[in-house]
Amino acid sequence: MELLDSISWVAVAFHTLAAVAVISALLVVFVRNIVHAVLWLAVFFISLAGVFLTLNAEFIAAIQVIVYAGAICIMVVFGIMLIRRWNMGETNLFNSQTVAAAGVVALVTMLSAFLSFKSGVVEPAGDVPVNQVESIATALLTKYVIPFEVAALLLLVALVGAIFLAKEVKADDADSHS
Amino acid sequence: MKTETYTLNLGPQHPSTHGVFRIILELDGETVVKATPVPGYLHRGIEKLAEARTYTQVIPYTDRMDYMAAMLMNWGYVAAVEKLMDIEVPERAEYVRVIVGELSRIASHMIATGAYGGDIGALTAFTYTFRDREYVLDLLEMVSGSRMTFSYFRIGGVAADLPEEFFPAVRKFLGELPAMCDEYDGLITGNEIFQARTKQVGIITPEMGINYSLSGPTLRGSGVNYDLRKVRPYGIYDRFDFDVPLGQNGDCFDRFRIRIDEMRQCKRIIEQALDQIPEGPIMAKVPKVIKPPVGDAYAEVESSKGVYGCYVVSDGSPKPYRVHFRRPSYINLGYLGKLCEGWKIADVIAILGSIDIVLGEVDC
Amino acid sequence: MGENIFVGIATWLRGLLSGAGVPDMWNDTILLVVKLVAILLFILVNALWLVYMERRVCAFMQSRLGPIHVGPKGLFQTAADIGKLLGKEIILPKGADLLVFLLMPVVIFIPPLLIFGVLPFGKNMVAIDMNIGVFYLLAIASLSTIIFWAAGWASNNKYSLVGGMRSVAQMVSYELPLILALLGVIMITGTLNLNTIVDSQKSIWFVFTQPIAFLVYLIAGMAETNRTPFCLVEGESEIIAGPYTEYSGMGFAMFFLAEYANVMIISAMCTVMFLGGWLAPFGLDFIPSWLWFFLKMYLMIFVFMWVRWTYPRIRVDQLMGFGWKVLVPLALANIFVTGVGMYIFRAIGWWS
Amino acid sequence: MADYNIPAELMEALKGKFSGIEIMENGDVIVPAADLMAFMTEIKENPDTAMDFLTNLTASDYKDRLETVYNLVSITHGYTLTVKVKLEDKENPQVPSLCPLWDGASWQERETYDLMGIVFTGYPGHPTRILLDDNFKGHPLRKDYQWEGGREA
Amino acid sequence: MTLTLTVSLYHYLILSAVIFGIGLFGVLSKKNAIAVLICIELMLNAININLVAFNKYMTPGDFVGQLFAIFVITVAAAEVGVGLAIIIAIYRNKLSVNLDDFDWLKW
Amino acid sequence: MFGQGLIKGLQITWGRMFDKKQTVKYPFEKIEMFPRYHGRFELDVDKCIACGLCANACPNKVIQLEKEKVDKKQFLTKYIMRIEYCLFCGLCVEACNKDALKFSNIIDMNQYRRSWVRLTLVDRPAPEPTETPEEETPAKEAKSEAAAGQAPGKEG
Amino acid sequence: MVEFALHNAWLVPLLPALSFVIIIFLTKPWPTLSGLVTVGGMLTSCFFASLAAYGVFTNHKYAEEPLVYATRWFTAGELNIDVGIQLDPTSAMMIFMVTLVASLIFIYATGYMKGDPGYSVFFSYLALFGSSMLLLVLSSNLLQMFVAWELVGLCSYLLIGFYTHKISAREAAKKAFVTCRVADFGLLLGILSLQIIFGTLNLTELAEKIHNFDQYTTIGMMTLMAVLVFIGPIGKSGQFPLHVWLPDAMEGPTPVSALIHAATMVVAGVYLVGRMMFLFHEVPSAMELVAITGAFTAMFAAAIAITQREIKRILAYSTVSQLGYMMLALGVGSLTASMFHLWTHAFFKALMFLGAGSVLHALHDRADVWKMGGLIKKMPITGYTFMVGCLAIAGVPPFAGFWSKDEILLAAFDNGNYVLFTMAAITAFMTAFYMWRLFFLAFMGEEKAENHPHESPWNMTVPLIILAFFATVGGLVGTPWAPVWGEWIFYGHPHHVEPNYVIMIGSVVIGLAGIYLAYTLYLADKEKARAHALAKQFSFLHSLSFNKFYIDEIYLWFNHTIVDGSAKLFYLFDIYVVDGILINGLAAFTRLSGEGLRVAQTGRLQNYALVFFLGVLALAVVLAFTDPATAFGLVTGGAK
Repeated sequence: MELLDSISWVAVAFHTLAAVAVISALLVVFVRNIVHAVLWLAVFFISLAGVFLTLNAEFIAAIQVIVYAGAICIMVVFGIMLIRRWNMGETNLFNSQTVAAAGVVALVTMLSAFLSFKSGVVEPAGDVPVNQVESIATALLTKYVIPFEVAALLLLVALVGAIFLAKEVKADDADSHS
Repeated sequence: MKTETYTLNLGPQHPSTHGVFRIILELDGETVVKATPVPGYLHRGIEKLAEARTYTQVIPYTDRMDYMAAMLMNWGYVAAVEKLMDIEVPERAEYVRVIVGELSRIASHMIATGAYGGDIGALTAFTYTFRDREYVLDLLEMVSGSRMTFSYFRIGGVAADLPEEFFPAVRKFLGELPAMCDEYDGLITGNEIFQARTKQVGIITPEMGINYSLSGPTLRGSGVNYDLRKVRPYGIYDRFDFDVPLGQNGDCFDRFRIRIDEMRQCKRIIEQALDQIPEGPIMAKVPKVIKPPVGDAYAEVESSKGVYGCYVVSDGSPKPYRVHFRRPSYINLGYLGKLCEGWKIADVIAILGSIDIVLGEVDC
Repeated sequence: MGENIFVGIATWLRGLLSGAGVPDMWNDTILLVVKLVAILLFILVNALWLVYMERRVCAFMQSRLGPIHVGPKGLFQTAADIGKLLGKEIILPKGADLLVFLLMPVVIFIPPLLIFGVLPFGKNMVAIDMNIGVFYLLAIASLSTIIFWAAGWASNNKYSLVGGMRSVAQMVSYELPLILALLGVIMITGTLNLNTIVDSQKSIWFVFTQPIAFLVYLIAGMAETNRTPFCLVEGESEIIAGPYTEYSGMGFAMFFLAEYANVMIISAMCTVMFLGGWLAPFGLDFIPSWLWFFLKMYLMIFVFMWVRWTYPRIRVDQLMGFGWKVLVPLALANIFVTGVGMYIFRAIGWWS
Repeated sequence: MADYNIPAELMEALKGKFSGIEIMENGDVIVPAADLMAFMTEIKENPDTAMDFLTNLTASDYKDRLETVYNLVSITHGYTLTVKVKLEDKENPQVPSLCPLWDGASWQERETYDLMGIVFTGYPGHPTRILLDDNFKGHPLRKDYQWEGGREA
Repeated sequence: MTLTLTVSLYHYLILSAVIFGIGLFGVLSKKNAIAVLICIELMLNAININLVAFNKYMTPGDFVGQLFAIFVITVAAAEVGVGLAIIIAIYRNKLSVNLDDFDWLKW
Repeated sequence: MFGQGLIKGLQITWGRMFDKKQTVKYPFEKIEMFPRYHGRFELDVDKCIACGLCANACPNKVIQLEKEKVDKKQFLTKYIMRIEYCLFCGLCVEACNKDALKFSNIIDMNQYRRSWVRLTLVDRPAPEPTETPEEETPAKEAKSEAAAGQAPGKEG
Repeated sequence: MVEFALHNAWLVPLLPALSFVIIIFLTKPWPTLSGLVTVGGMLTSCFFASLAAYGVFTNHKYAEEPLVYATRWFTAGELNIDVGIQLDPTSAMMIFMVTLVASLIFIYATGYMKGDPGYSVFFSYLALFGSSMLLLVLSSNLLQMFVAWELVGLCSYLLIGFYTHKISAREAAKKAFVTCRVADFGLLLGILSLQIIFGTLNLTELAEKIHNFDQYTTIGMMTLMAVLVFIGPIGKSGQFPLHVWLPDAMEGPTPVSALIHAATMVVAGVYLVGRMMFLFHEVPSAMELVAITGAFTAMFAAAIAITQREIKRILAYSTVSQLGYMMLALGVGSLTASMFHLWTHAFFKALMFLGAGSVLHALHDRADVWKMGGLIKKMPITGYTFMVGCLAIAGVPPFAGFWSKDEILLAAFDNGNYVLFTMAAITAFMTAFYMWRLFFLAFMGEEKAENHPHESPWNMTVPLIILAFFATVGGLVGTPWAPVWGEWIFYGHPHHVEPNYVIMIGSVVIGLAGIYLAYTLYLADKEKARAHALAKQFSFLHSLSFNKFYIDEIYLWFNHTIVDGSAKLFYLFDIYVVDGILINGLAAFTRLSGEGLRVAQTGRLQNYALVFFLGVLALAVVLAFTDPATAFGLVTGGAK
């Protein structure tokens, strides 16, 4: 009982969620079926939302679920569906530079982990305010209004660009290009 | 977005193909690139069977073609044999034929209306029309003893006279029929979603309709006034005053609406027939064993689906040498493949429903 | 009198546990688990009952009687059906992605369960009182999309896949008007907390101050739950049963029940956001607040059923067009009008 | 019953144009297979007759010949006309397809081919079986067709 | 032995580093362009963890980290949209999403 | 215009909800059939002269009857109707000159097995000559051990 | 209520904007409803505007210090941009006048556009147009004003080109848009330089700072800025030489012409100059430029109007001419006179345009005045109200035009610039002449047999009557004996002009002389023989005037010859010098060196990324394990 009392729920939650996140991230990279990878990606996103909850960032967590799990996964799924033509079981393979990549990545990860570890135990500088949404909204619409508008513009541009890129090419055009 | 097309096999076991019927759809996304109808899953060889039966024994088999309007199916065959033998049908029998035939037409159109609602997704309409069709079937059962496959017509007349209790019952039903039609109009025809689904969908131009030998509501939806009862009145249809509802656009909506309007016209015809019906025999003088002279005859009647024709060849024996049925559903269906191209999957269902086929008739 | 039944039970349980020397933290946890289990049971029982209700309502509207044989008035019909389905073989289609195929019917129940955790069923009756309740709700609700799709994809059947893709397109498109419709309410209340939203409807329900939003929400809600006139996902006359075509036995039943759970969620949310939640109208306080909540929720469910058994099904391109060209602008206009209205009312001083 | 046959003078004119045709007393016309296409085109295109609607197309199997039967209707004038073609060659019956004139002939010709075994030349693509299975052997409406099986003993 | 299960800033940072590494590995070594896109999402998420964690541990009062995370999410959404569109456009021409086939950057 | 039809539909279904229901609780409640109903066959054996007209009239060879000549009169020993092939067209009833074969109003003819629906109306041994047969087995229950019929050559 | 209106004047532009939104999103399928929404919005707006105007005009303190409600729009670095409203007598008068005239025109349009397939869309444009104009009028800072200015330009583009099936309409819309855009560029430059130099765009702050402009900049810079700012109004208000778009803008539906020419778009330029008087006032040379431009435009346009044949075209040139008057008044320093003329002009010109629309409506778009005649008998309301308009513009007392024109003449005379005064007087004569020429030709004289005119429906005549009423009495607020107008709208300080009876009587005489000349030429002489003879005698001048002094042709020639010619020159330079020597030569060099480096290029993104991350790794290691200073040396040294 004492042992258990010393554990904070936040810590338990964090470690569980972190484990889930890392495992699902690994699965995203290593499963051979791209659809499975996307489904694992959804799991990853949701577990990350949990991680955000342990950071008292409820708003970000909700956004994470809406945008990533709710929208981006769907988009990727749509993309896959639009271009599937091969055997689904062999869609998520490695290329020829895997070993070299593994080396570089290991070094990068180790380095950043080492640097992170150097930061040591840091206690939160204070309590995160309870009413986050209002504060975030105020900040977004006053102090950060220009980045906010730019982000809106970015989304618009992305929208238009995506539509333009993926639009059907007329038959005669397609002939002249290809 | 340019994507690969893929093949979707609609049927033969599919909820809305109205029987065992198959359409092979080539799809680009949800859009139909090519549609190939494949009938034949209900083929029973009635034409061949008829060659081994006597002339009277063929009648029950005609029931099994368009089992939604079996009276009309009987009528076409009987008319052909009568033409072959040159039989004069008694007056009363003609009136009885008109009354039961038009009742049968009402029943068939009720099915078409309700099933079309079901195709579009309004399942309640389906039960409403079935509920009201039961009244018609009650009437026909009163007359013939069966609810669907009547075998009521005989060469030279009908099997039995109308019972006494039939007359008040049919008048009561006809009194209620307009309210029923209004209910379908309210529930289906007036519904904006239904209109959005059916208007300007699956348009048949009059030229194409004629070219493809379409008939019945399918052709009249395009505005072609081709109703045998008016154009070449058979039996005693020239004695009745009724209108032929026509469509303007030739879309699914028009084809559907015409059927409801035709029910109202059927009411007028039956009422006039009930008023005019004389007393008298219901069978002409026909020999016990029917042996028509050598020769052939082709007779057509207007069934609920379109022009239903029967071609009979006799070699003088008691059995028909060759019988061919011109089934309206079958020929109307021939246009389906062309008609579906360019529409969505859901429209295929809407178009198929609007043609109103019965697979028993298509496959014969 | 019945007002505090459930609160009383919770307090009693808490007292019992702390009397037994359970530390507070564990006490909280156990209570939370109990609440969630209770909610799960609630969903399941309700879904069963709703299937029966749907069949009866449908039958009545179609001049039929509906199930009458099993139990009094056929009440146990669904239970019997479930029993039958449990005994059925789960057919595994050839070439299906078995893991996903088998997992999805189970996973489909998670979002409803998570959502019911934050709904205020009555005065002081909410399992988790969340600060960003509405947002959380929407976030979780958006999850079921991918589950439908995965179920359709894993079946290795073209009808399932078409249904899955339809569900994705439809649910993603209609999420937007749904959220935008709720924004009007959120603007007026200035909070995302569901309890506060209910509280702020004391004087007038938002269905009267936000009629357009209510309408948009209702329509989008029907689309989100894949019910007629938006039941393209399982439109049986076109694509047989959509993503569930290949499911048999209990797998199908799970989807079926989940659909009703979703209907419940949309109705419950509608109750909370527009119909005053557990608030009693006309001062009829003698009926407990949770009963009011359920009454309103069932009223909404009835409306859903009523609409379902009246209307035909819309076509897929019309569905998209309607969502993007009608509902979204309407919801945006509503937000605009709400904002202007708030400003004017504040300026005149009728409302603060 | 009223008579819907084509007026006699028009028939005379047709007879003048196509010497091979034979007009029966009940108004039916028997056309040689070689003349069929030209005859049909004539009565369809000619505004006096305007036989624009191909109601029925079938065939029957007689002892000495196969015979295709065409029932035509003029929606404009209300005439009806039965055209018959006699095919003496029972082993390899061939008759020109009417598909170029009426698309409605397509399925009827397929059915006739399927059940009666008459090949319609000029049909867009070869006519395929429509009611029977693609692997079916024989043409069941021929009188010499024999089928093994039937109701259980 | 006492089990000390605590959380501190560096836990988050290490989690972030690991996920970033996994994502980077995917980006560098996957054949399928969509898989690469997915792995980029992993990397962006790793960054979000950092931002939110710093927000809590460094400046809990003024939400800079969270705001930045929101912008990152926005950018991610835009990136996926455009990225997929590009992939689809390429797929139309090449009928392949295998990155090894795309060596047009070479002159 | 827009929305009117939708509201009209809702009104109709709402009205129907409280209308009289059209279906009946079938096993407990049954509706009366009309006198001409083509129900289960009944054979008045006394009237039957075993002429075989009914069997000839049948388009589908449903009726099988066996008879023996007793005292210069045809005596009906067996009368089997293979209801699984029956079209219920009524041609046999029409053909009967003696009014012996009739339809009844009974509609419950369904059985668990296809062959069980076979109707054996008469199955009795031929009596000794000069003796008037008394016993009569109208055989209300369908039996499975009916005599097999001979299939005509080329029909299906 | 007045207080509410005063403090919520933003509602005035908002309501039309709201009706725009409602039409676009909701009521587009129902034309009648759209019309009602627009008219209702504008009427409500008019109600608020009149309340606000009443509030402003009953409290004299607003004349000195305007009522400003502003809030911070956005901040970008040093740049602070407000958004808000400024209510002072000038803008109060404007919003009242604009909403009133616009409401009447909208009501008129409900009749005029009946049956048009684009009815709803048309009204949504109208609403947006009204809204943007009101926003422009109420703007408290230049940037906001510029936004509204551009919105007005956009709407005018949409409205002029409303009949998209007509090529001429599309061309006219394009012309208006492009011409205005040229001018707006100048205005934008002016605004930018104001922001750069004075660091603010708020009108009140700017006024204070410019008053002491020596602390910020030189007089030369001020002149430049004033001229740049003036370029905008030249385009928008149709001053010479950018007036060309305005007569062509008649291609739009008549209510649009009335709206553009009477109350809104074209006076925006005058209004802007009026608003910026503090700037111009500091720069005498700019003032002169304004005055000369105005006077010249006035005379120039009047000279063209004399010989035009299309009814709307005559009115259009008359508008240009009257705008020149207003500019002239501004140029000689009299904001009062300018705004007064703007006010009266709005009524009588709207009246005349709507009257012309009514005529066109009756004659099925037959626009040539020579083919009309005797219309007053068949269309009495249109005819008599049109006559009121003509009397007003000709300067016959006591109609509105007389008082304002008199005030301008007086201002020019008082300023001591007799050349300008003479030009103004000649213009007044010509104005009376051509207006009455139009009137006599169209409404009097013999009826033409081929015309079957009929009176327009009530919703077209009622606005005419109301406008005629205002055109009659509108000027009485500013008579020299009771100078209520000058009390309120002025720049600097109100000054009372003594009535100068010589000028007054003189202008009346001039006007009457013009009317008489028109009478003798076009009414008394049934055959119009003298008119034709005169035209023949001065055929050079006549054709010059009839062809609008060939301004359009000059522009075309300029474009084709000068611009295209120089472009050809540059093209040759580009082909031979730039491409030939610089680019291809460099390219050859680069290609050769590239061939060598090509081997390292696999073309695979992932390869590059791998190498890139290797580099990042190396950098990170260097940065992490050394102190920053040496690390920097290491990295840069490594690069060498």
